[in-house]
Amino acid sequence: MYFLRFVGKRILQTVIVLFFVSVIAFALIRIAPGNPATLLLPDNATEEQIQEKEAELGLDKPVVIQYLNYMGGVLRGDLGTSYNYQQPVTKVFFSRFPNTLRLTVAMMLICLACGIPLGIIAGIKQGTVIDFVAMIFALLGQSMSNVWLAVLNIYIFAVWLGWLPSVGVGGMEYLILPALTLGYPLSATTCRLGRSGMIDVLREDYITCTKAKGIPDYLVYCKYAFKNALIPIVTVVGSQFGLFLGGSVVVETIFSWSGIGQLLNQAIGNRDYELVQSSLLLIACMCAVVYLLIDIINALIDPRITLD
Amino acid sequence: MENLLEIKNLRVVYKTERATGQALNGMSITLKPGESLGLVGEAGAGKTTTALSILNLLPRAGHILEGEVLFHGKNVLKMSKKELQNMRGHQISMIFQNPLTSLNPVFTVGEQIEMVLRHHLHMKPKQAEERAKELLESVGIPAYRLHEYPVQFSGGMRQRVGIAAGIACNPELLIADEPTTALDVTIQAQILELMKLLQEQHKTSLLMITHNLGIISELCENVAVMYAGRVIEYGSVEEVFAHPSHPYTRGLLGALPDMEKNQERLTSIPGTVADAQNLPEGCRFHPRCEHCMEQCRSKQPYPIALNHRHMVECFMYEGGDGQ
Amino acid sequence: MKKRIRQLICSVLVLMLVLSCAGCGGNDSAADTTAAAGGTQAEEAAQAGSDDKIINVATSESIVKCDPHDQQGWPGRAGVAMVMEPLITTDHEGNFFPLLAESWDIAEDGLEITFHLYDGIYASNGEVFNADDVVATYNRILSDNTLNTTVNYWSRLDTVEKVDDLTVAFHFTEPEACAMDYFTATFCFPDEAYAEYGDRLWLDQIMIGTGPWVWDEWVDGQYLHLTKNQDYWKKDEYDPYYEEFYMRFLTEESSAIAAQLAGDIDAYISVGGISKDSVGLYEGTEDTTEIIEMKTSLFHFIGFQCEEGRVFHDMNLRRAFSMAFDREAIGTSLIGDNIEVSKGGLSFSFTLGYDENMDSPYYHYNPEEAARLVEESGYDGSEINFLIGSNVPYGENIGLLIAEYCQAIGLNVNTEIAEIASFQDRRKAGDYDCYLTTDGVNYGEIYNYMKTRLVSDIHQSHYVNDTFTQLVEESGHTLDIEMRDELYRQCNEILAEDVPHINLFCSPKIYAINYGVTGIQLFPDGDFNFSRIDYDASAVK
Amino acid sequence: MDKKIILRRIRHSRFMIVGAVVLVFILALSLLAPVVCQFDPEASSIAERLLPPEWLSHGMAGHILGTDELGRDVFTRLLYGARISIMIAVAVCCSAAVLGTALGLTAGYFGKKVDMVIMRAMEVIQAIPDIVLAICVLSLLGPSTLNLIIVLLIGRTPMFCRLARNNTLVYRNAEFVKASRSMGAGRAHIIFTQILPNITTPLIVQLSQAFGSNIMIESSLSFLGLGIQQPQPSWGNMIAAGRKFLATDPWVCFAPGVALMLIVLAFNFLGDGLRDVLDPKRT
Repeated sequence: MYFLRFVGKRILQTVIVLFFVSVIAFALIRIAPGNPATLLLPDNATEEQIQEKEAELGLDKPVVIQYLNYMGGVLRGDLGTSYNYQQPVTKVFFSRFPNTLRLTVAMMLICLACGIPLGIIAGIKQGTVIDFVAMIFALLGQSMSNVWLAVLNIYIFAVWLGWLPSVGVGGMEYLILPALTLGYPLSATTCRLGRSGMIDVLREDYITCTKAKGIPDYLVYCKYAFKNALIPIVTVVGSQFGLFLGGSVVVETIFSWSGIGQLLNQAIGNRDYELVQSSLLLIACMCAVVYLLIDIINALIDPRITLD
Repeated sequence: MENLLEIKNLRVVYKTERATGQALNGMSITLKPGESLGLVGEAGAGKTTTALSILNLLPRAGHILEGEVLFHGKNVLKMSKKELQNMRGHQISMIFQNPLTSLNPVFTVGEQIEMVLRHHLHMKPKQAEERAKELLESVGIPAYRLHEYPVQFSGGMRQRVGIAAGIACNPELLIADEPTTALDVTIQAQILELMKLLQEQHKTSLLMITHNLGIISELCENVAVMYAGRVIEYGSVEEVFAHPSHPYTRGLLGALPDMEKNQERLTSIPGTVADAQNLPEGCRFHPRCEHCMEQCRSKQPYPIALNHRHMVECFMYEGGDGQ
Repeated sequence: MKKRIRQLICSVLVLMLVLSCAGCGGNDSAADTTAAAGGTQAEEAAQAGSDDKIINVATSESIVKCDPHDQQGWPGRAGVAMVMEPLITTDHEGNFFPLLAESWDIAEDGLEITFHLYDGIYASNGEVFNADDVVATYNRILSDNTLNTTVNYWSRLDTVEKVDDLTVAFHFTEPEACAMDYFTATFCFPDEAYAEYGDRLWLDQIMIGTGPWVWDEWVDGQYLHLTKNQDYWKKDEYDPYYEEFYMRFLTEESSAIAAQLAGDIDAYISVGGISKDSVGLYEGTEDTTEIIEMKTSLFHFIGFQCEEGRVFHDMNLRRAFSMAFDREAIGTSLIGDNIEVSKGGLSFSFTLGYDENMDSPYYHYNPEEAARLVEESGYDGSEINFLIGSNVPYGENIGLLIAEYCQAIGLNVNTEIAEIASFQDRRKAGDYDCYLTTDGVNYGEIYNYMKTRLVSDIHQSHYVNDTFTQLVEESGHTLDIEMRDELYRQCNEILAEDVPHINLFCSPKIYAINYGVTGIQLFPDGDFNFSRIDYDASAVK
Repeated sequence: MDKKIILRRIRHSRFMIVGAVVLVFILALSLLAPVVCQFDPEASSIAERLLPPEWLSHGMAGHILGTDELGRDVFTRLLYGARISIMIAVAVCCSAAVLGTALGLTAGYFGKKVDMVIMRAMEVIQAIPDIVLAICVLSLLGPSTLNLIIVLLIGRTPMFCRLARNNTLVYRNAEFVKASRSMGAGRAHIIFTQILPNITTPLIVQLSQAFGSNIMIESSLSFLGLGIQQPQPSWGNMIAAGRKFLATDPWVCFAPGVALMLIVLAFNFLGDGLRDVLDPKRT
């Protein structure tokens, strides 16, 4: 089954990537100045108390041994304990992960709900008013930095209109603003991709041929043309989904949405070595799975793309 | 017997960014039910435009200035979207030139045939699949390949699928736009054999568009020679091939190597094809015509009937002397 | 074959979507055993009885761990204080009140302190609490000397001894001047529970204690939820109206205020206090929310690198720096009108060692004198690195203003904002010319500040003054408050003269508490305590 | 495509004209900053703290867009901030484009081992979020503008590399490449004269969009305190500083926000217009 061979090969490549990610994460966080032991102790800690804390955290051993211990743990499934939370990294990570997942899924729904249809319609009705409106929607969306968009959203919906709570984690109404802040730029990108994709596809011979077969317009556009225009969308939106599984630090900081982005930012601030390394590994792992899924979906959509 | 298809004085222009090209300049042909007509001419003579106009499928840049396309007496250009969609693929179907790009790459071959059956004949998916298998068999493709994708087929096989899709609903008129141009000779012969067979079985009338005179002589009863958007000579194949009257037709036939005569050089027509963006005045062919007369340069020649089965548009035969 | 793969993949995709939507739908996805993520606060509040029996308090920093003896931030200590109680409590101004211990006596030589516990104390799980529990708690502290409490408070504690069921004796290696303060900040847990669970008592958030509240759930980054201890051993003294207590972590100030205006939270106790410019948002809520402005001992100070060969080894340059900028203008514009500008040394009006008529010339804004000193000193104009911690409240703006004032008198000062970790690292290595940070004078004591920052010189500032060192050592051992006050006064004199550290101002803290909410203790050194929080209908306007 | 066609298309493309006009306007303003405004962007004056915008009541002399929390004129800082932001964006994007295309071409053309190595390296870089890379590199090397460019460069290269590689793959086994290879053309010749011209269009469009997104990323990094440090003005750190006063004095935050949106919009308009103009298949 060459399909299983492809998945196997891909997993092997992912393992290599994860290995490099772990090495680079391990090195990067240790290069950054600051010693986790001194951060955990109050200012007036004496030298040997710091030494003892380092021994407790296992930082006194030579770097290579530390790496081998860490990787040994990872292979056994123990991703180390966070210095700050004094709890296994998996528990800390997955207590925050549902929030980031909810935010990412909500973002995807917004993007699929308004990005794709708008893009398709703009592609079909090229040059008309709808096309112009869609282009403005897309261009505005792509030129909004999420810092500015978040601030604007808070100002309009929370401070001025007061409809939505601006911050904190909770039910649906807490989710709307951050999801909108992340969803709008992504749906703008999707809209543009959808539009250019449709324009290219509608020029093709087989569309004229399908029309020549008397197939009604809505079927021609929404089924036969759309499936061809889908591939660039799936690739970009999929990779964004993978990226945002790592959480968006800016949006989570502004909306106090305690997700992975905020956790990672704090962990780096506190030089929580094992939490940072393991979080990066987990995020890289998830991204790899998502990229694998994208390739499979692409291969399903377009037979010309072979799972080499 | 009333005409199946009648094109009257059709004028079509393409407005592109560069300039506007006059693709058709008052073209007229008629087609009786069951008749097979060959439309021949060099590239840019407006053959494909004619085919697309019949189905009212001109691309965004194409504009129909005047003229009518009557199918069963009904003007196709004035039809509503609903009527058009019912006609296309059901009463008139078309086979495209380049098989590599005329099949949707992301759908199975079966789907591209079944969609016509499902839409026009309202077949259930199961039933449509069976019928599609029969159609594939009829065009010489093994039925089990129904669920494969176009990418897995060769050029010739894809063209067969196009044909299968075209004849799915037993159309009254089949338009074939240079079906074999992109294929090599051996496959060409098979395709032509197939079309001849289908024509006899289903009595569909055929509009064969090609620049290959050999195909015309084999398949068609009548032939219409087109030049710069007009039909300059029309008649039965025997008549026109035996007595080519229009200088352009003579040039075309002269260009063919003939096994019997041992000619050293083939006659070729001097000059280049008329440029649609700036057509010459009067008779479009006069810059390349050896018998060019004074009036050819100024006036547009009118169709002259040499006999009841042969018409030509050239001032040489004005006096009806019929050389 | 292709068909079968497609079904397989589609089913996987659908499964993933359903799974994530479940997570997204807000219902409790059992991510792990203890901190159930998701679970909207509104739903929980509705299930647990009427709305007004629930008190929501917002703080600006979140709790990171539940270990009672390893807390770093004030919110963490405030949360633990509601569940586990210390031996005694204090008003942070030198007076102590009984809590677990009824009375106490301190030996003459200061080497032994004995506490007499109340009779009939029991923990929330019904366990009897007596001398054994206190001994177990302090033995745990002595056993691990990397805990924050151990490092901060108990470096001189030698042994803990159980005299009888209700009496505990503490033996010290040397007399500890601030021992009583440290007892108020050390929380005791029941020994049977500790024996049974060990560290899991806090790692798994079991948190059994004798306090008036019971620990229900802490969700990292979101909230801490406590329920009322129906069977509190001091029920007669404190029986709160509220059934549930939520401490919400809202790092974003403007949103926390918006939440309070919307009525979602009843009190906003920000660790750094509400900024002057945001107080304006409370206009129009005079009848529902009380704006409290506390004078606290949180002060900004600048430390110099006085090592040989460095710019600020020259005392005159340090004095020039101190005179170069206008403390009054900077403080009032950035922080607020009633800041207390320092007149010299370390002490403020409410701390020990304060001298009314102390008026050091170097603490006045005197640019001409400063410029003159700079010329005389032969300063070559090389760049001065002004290191500022990124967590210092108003640090960036104060630093920028000071740098500008210094440029005006010829000192080429450039600010550098450093992340907390690198800020600490650079300070430990002495890699700075001067740094800006804040410190709080806990319990009115400046001993701890002078001992660590100047005498043991943890920031490698290489400032050496023997008389100053001798004074500080002596004050560490004198238990008598008047004597200590005199010693601190002399220390301040030296500091005002040598200027190794210059004090800017101590800033007030602004809190916003809705009327009716009482019992929130706010202390002058910035600390706060919620364990006696209550509701008083009469106070509501 | 001959020059005449491109020029006519440029004249007709509304997007391109609007984008170019706004961009030139902003560039001119930021370059003429010393002439246009009289205030020093880094000089603070506590007396004039948080003044509301006076618009043009005092002509160009007044605080057109008001002052920020240290009394510095917002309009002046906006213009000086524009210089830095655009300079960084241009430096990062061009270098990332060149580096990315080079890597992409080699990966796409030589394929198999080379392709696998480069692509996995790109995946590793993309797996590490921007902020982690930024924090570690910046705190190690110190937050200077050059280091910021290096960090942004590393972050942006994978995008160009992936694009260049995918396009190269498409053209690698195109007929005309096979033809020239059969005529004995060298590898360099094929890459630079055959493949490179064909993949420039998507790269140019990607470059124009990269300008916009790069300015946004720089503003996010400055927001997290990693980008350009005070007192030097940059739109990112102006929005970050202004956020505290959003409810009471919103202009401190709105001014850089709107400016940021305008310039990124201009770049996107330009990019979009470019895409239409250079689109070979356009009738």
